[in-house]
Amino acid sequence: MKKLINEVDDVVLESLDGFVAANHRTHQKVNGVNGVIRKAENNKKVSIVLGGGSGHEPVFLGLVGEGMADGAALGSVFASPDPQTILEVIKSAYTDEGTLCLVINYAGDTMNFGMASELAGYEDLKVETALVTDDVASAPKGQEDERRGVAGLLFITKVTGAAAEKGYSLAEVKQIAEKANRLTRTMGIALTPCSLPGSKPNFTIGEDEYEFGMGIHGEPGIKTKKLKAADEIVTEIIEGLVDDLVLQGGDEVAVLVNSTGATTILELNIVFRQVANLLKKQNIHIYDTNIGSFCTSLEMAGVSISIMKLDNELKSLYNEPAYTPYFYRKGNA
Amino acid sequence: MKKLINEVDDVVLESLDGFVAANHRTHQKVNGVNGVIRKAENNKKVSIVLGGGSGHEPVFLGLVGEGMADGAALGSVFASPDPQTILEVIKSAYTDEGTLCLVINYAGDTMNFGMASELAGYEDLKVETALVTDDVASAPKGQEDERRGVAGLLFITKVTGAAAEKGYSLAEVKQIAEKANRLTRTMGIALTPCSLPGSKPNFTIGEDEYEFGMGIHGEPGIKTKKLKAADEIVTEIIEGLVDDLVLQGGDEVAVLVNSTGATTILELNIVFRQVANLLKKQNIHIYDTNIGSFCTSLEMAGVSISIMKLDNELKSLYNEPAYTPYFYRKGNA
Amino acid sequence: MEQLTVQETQAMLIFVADNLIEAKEMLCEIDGKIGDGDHGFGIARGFNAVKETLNSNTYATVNNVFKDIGMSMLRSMGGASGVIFSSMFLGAGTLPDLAKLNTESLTSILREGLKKVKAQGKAKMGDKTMVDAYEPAVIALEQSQDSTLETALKSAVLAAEDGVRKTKEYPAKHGRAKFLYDRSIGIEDAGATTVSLIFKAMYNYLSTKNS
Amino acid sequence: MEQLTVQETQAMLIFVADNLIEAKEMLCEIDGKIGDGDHGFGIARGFNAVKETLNSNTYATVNNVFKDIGMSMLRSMGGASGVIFSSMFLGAGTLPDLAKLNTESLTSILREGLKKVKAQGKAKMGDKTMVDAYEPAVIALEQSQDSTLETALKSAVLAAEDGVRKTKEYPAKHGRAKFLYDRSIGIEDAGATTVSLIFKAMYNYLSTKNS
Ligand SMILES: Nc1ncnc2c1ncn2[C@@H]1O[C@H](COP(=O)(O)OP(=O)(O)O)[C@@H](O)[C@H]1O
Ligand SMILES: Nc1ncnc2c1ncn2[C@@H]1O[C@H](COP(=O)(O)OP(=O)(O)O)[C@@H](O)[C@H]1O
Ligand SMILES: [Mg+2]
Ligand SMILES: [Mg+2]
Ligand SMILES: [Mg+2]
Ligand SMILES: [Mg+2]
Repeated sequence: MKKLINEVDDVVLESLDGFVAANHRTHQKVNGVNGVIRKAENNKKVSIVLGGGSGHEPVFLGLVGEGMADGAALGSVFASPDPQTILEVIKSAYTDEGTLCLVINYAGDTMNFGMASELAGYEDLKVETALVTDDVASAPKGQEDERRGVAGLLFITKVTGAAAEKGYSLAEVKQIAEKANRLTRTMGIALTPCSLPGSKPNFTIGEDEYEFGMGIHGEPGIKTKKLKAADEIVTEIIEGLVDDLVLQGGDEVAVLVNSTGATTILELNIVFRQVANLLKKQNIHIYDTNIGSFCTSLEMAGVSISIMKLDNELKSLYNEPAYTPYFYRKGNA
Repeated sequence: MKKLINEVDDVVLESLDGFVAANHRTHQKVNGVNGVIRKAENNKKVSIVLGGGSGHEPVFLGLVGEGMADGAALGSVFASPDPQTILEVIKSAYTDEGTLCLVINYAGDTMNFGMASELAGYEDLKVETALVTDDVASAPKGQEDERRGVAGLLFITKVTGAAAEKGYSLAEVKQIAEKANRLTRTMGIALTPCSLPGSKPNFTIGEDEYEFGMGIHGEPGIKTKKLKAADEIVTEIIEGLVDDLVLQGGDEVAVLVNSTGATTILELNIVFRQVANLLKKQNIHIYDTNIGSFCTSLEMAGVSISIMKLDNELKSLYNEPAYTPYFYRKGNA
Repeated sequence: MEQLTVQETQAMLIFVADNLIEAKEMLCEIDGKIGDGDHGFGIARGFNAVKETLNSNTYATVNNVFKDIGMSMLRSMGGASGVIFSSMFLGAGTLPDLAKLNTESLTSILREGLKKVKAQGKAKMGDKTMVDAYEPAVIALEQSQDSTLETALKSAVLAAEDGVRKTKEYPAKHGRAKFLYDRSIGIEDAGATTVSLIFKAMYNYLSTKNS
Repeated sequence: MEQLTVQETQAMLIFVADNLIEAKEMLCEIDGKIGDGDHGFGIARGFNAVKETLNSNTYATVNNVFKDIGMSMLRSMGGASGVIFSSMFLGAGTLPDLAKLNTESLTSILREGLKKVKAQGKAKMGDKTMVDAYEPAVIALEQSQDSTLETALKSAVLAAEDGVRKTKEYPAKHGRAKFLYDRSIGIEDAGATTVSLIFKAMYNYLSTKNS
């Protein structure tokens, strides 16, 4: 796959430089490491730090902004950032109220964030971690803690960021993150592989097939299936999500239809049309919808659907304003 | 290219239905045709109507919203909407102040909008048209009126929409659109072809080549070149834009780095990094930057760069707030 | 001289519609080489709408058959070709009522259509558009006023096909392909191909019917 | 019994780094089959940093050489393997100062590293990770305490390579591949391959030097 890059080894840093240059009014680079933080600092709030491998843009750096995250630590493509990078981002975004790290549950991320927290502890910083484990396909019911974290991070960052902005304590913000994670599920499929800068595609999918249960690193899914109509694929995903989240008539949800890269908004809208039809039939009310590229796997064609079940608390936090380069919410709809 | 669709013939309508379902608080479908309008109506302002073929999402429908366009007429994939569709959208979005249609300069679009305006005239509606002709590669200097309209539509819609929102008259709004168009230039390149739903890719690009001067319909560019480093490609594009727009030290511009589909934000940021470097060297000040997928060619990998030169009037209009599903600006930065 | 009733005209044009719908993929492929690859989709969309209309209406005049075809195409197709190809048929609207289709009346309808096409699209002969097939075909019809409709159409088909071949020789001046400059040389124009298929289908209908 | 000075140890590990950097593409390919295809990039990033550090520093103890390698990897690599592979070398930090590298001291360093790896990653033998190559190699070293470093490393290499082969037999329990369940059977683990290459490079350095 051809890419618009210079040297393979410079991809992440150059991209970060471009991002910071484009958003210099609101964002700044963290000195010496691949990290970014918000400029406008509110020293009276818990800071939210994200981080993970590159190649998922706009996740993670694009979710840094008003009402969302305060900093993001970036690793190489598809590799968690190292502990030092995470620590520097934590320190740059640090406030007296402490820091909550939202970590997607991949081994590399949990280990590196774990070491970073340990290092932060040595410096007497208050740092807590909440894991994101929304990917239904990655472990069976009953083993929710084993699941990967994927696009649901958007919702979890949204409500957690709002809680921080409203002045919740570190423990309270962490509770919100954990509740939001408990109430969020995602399932994804892929139509094409992706390729790391400088590499060949890391797997193949037959011309009439799709992968069910993809993670966000182009790692093969759990099943290869014959391609069928969008509506049928969506039905399969929605059944899985509704079942796993035990959604019932009268429940209220936020929905994210996410492109993993090359899949177009034209298609995402078709996908959402069926999501809306199916949920309506079950009398599940869609409070808000986001459609676009939020958590990508480089240029992989595919889609993931995330559902967050809203209780009153999450709904009011969801409604708070948020302004980041790639996600906004004007506040009470 | 595999796609997430149902029947090929239903793609546009189903996608529109999904879009309207997702944005039902702010948007509604136009009865009987493939068009969308804003719900909240300000009957005291000129209405702005966009339109064109599908396959460029979020253009056109995703630019309908507060401070931007009031309606969008959608054709089949890569085909202008028919006159009846355009007319119905004009009528649904119509206010006593009249309507300005922003039309990208492709034969199909100008002919169909032309017939729609004629039909609107029979019904005593005040309808004016402003052409968007920002694509430098599509005709030489001196023949600017022959040029295609591409991603620059975003900027032109932004300032025109702001002028309408501020209560400018139809003639004044049209003047703003024409001025913005005169001061906007775009150049694009493609790395891969795209394919219409149900078709094979409509052309090929060699594994070590890119197309220079692509339009937005996957039609071949004006030159096929050997792929090189992103910085070199960007240099070539920026030189073309600066030259054609006769930019000089001290000028102020807005920049759009646009993915035509599969090209990732990771890459777009690398592209912008070089844009910023080059403009800085020439002392051209970047007032604002947008990086993302705005005007796409289905899943084509590629990038276009647009520059709008800002005078005081355009700058103050640019700064007005805007909220659409795929573009927002909070107002005075 | 052979004449078609309104109903026979309608039947012939349903046959034309079927033929063009079948050419969908071929037309997309031609358009894909120097255009955006959607011409066949547009033509198929248009002629499907045409078929639906013709199958569910009866007409008093030949003019109305042609006009309704034009309106169906205009409403359903979109794109450059929606305006251009509907104009081909809408020309009939400016003529006095015609009860029969014969060489003379078909010639006058298509000559009016050609005027409309040129007024809308501003293309001249040699600009590598459907005009390059359409104008020679109309001229051939005009030069066959003493022939039967079948014979007249035969020379129109030959003229149109010759026009298609010639579109290979020049660069496009209109439509998306014009931005290719000389890169469009060597490839025929999709819309011109469609014109030749329309004439060919009319001719085939008649020759089958007459034999 | 053969011993390496601190400087010789350093030279050997620069040789190891060179060998692993060269394996970049091969390791990416293995990781791509059931992982995300970046293992070679991470390992190359890590050992490039290692080379830079080793080339620009002198050390008083063997421990410090190993510790600095671990720190270089930890700072430069990221990913699961950044923590895991740096731990392999950071174990040296918990040992008393070592002036020479011999079978005994290398064994103790790598045994400590193994403890750290297991503490960080929670993987056991049979989970299809680098532990499946690393643990047998350490055990082989422990069983070769009377042998020269070269001979001890030879049996470690064989044990590691055998471990790599065995990773094909079971599904992954850790890392990205664990989500594949049985689909990961039949394919070896990338990290285990890296471990075997590290041991092999140490052995090759010594056998070349000694011959
Ligand atoms: N200005 C014009 N005048 C006459 N014919 C035209 C003109 N522009 C385009 N065409 C015809 O339309 C054809 C393309 O049709 P189509 O592919 O359906 O539309 P689009 O160009 O909008 O994709 C061309 O091959 C050409 O014959
Ligand atoms: N928990 C773990 N314990 C031991 N080794 C592990 C663990 N998780 C992953 N690994 C090793 O790391 C290798 C993958 O490394 P790499 O591809 O660089 O990281 P990532 O999985 O983050 O892409 C695996 O092949 C495996 O040997
Ligand atoms: Mg990885
Ligand atoms: Mg078209
Ligand atoms: Mg076309
Ligand atoms: Mg990996």
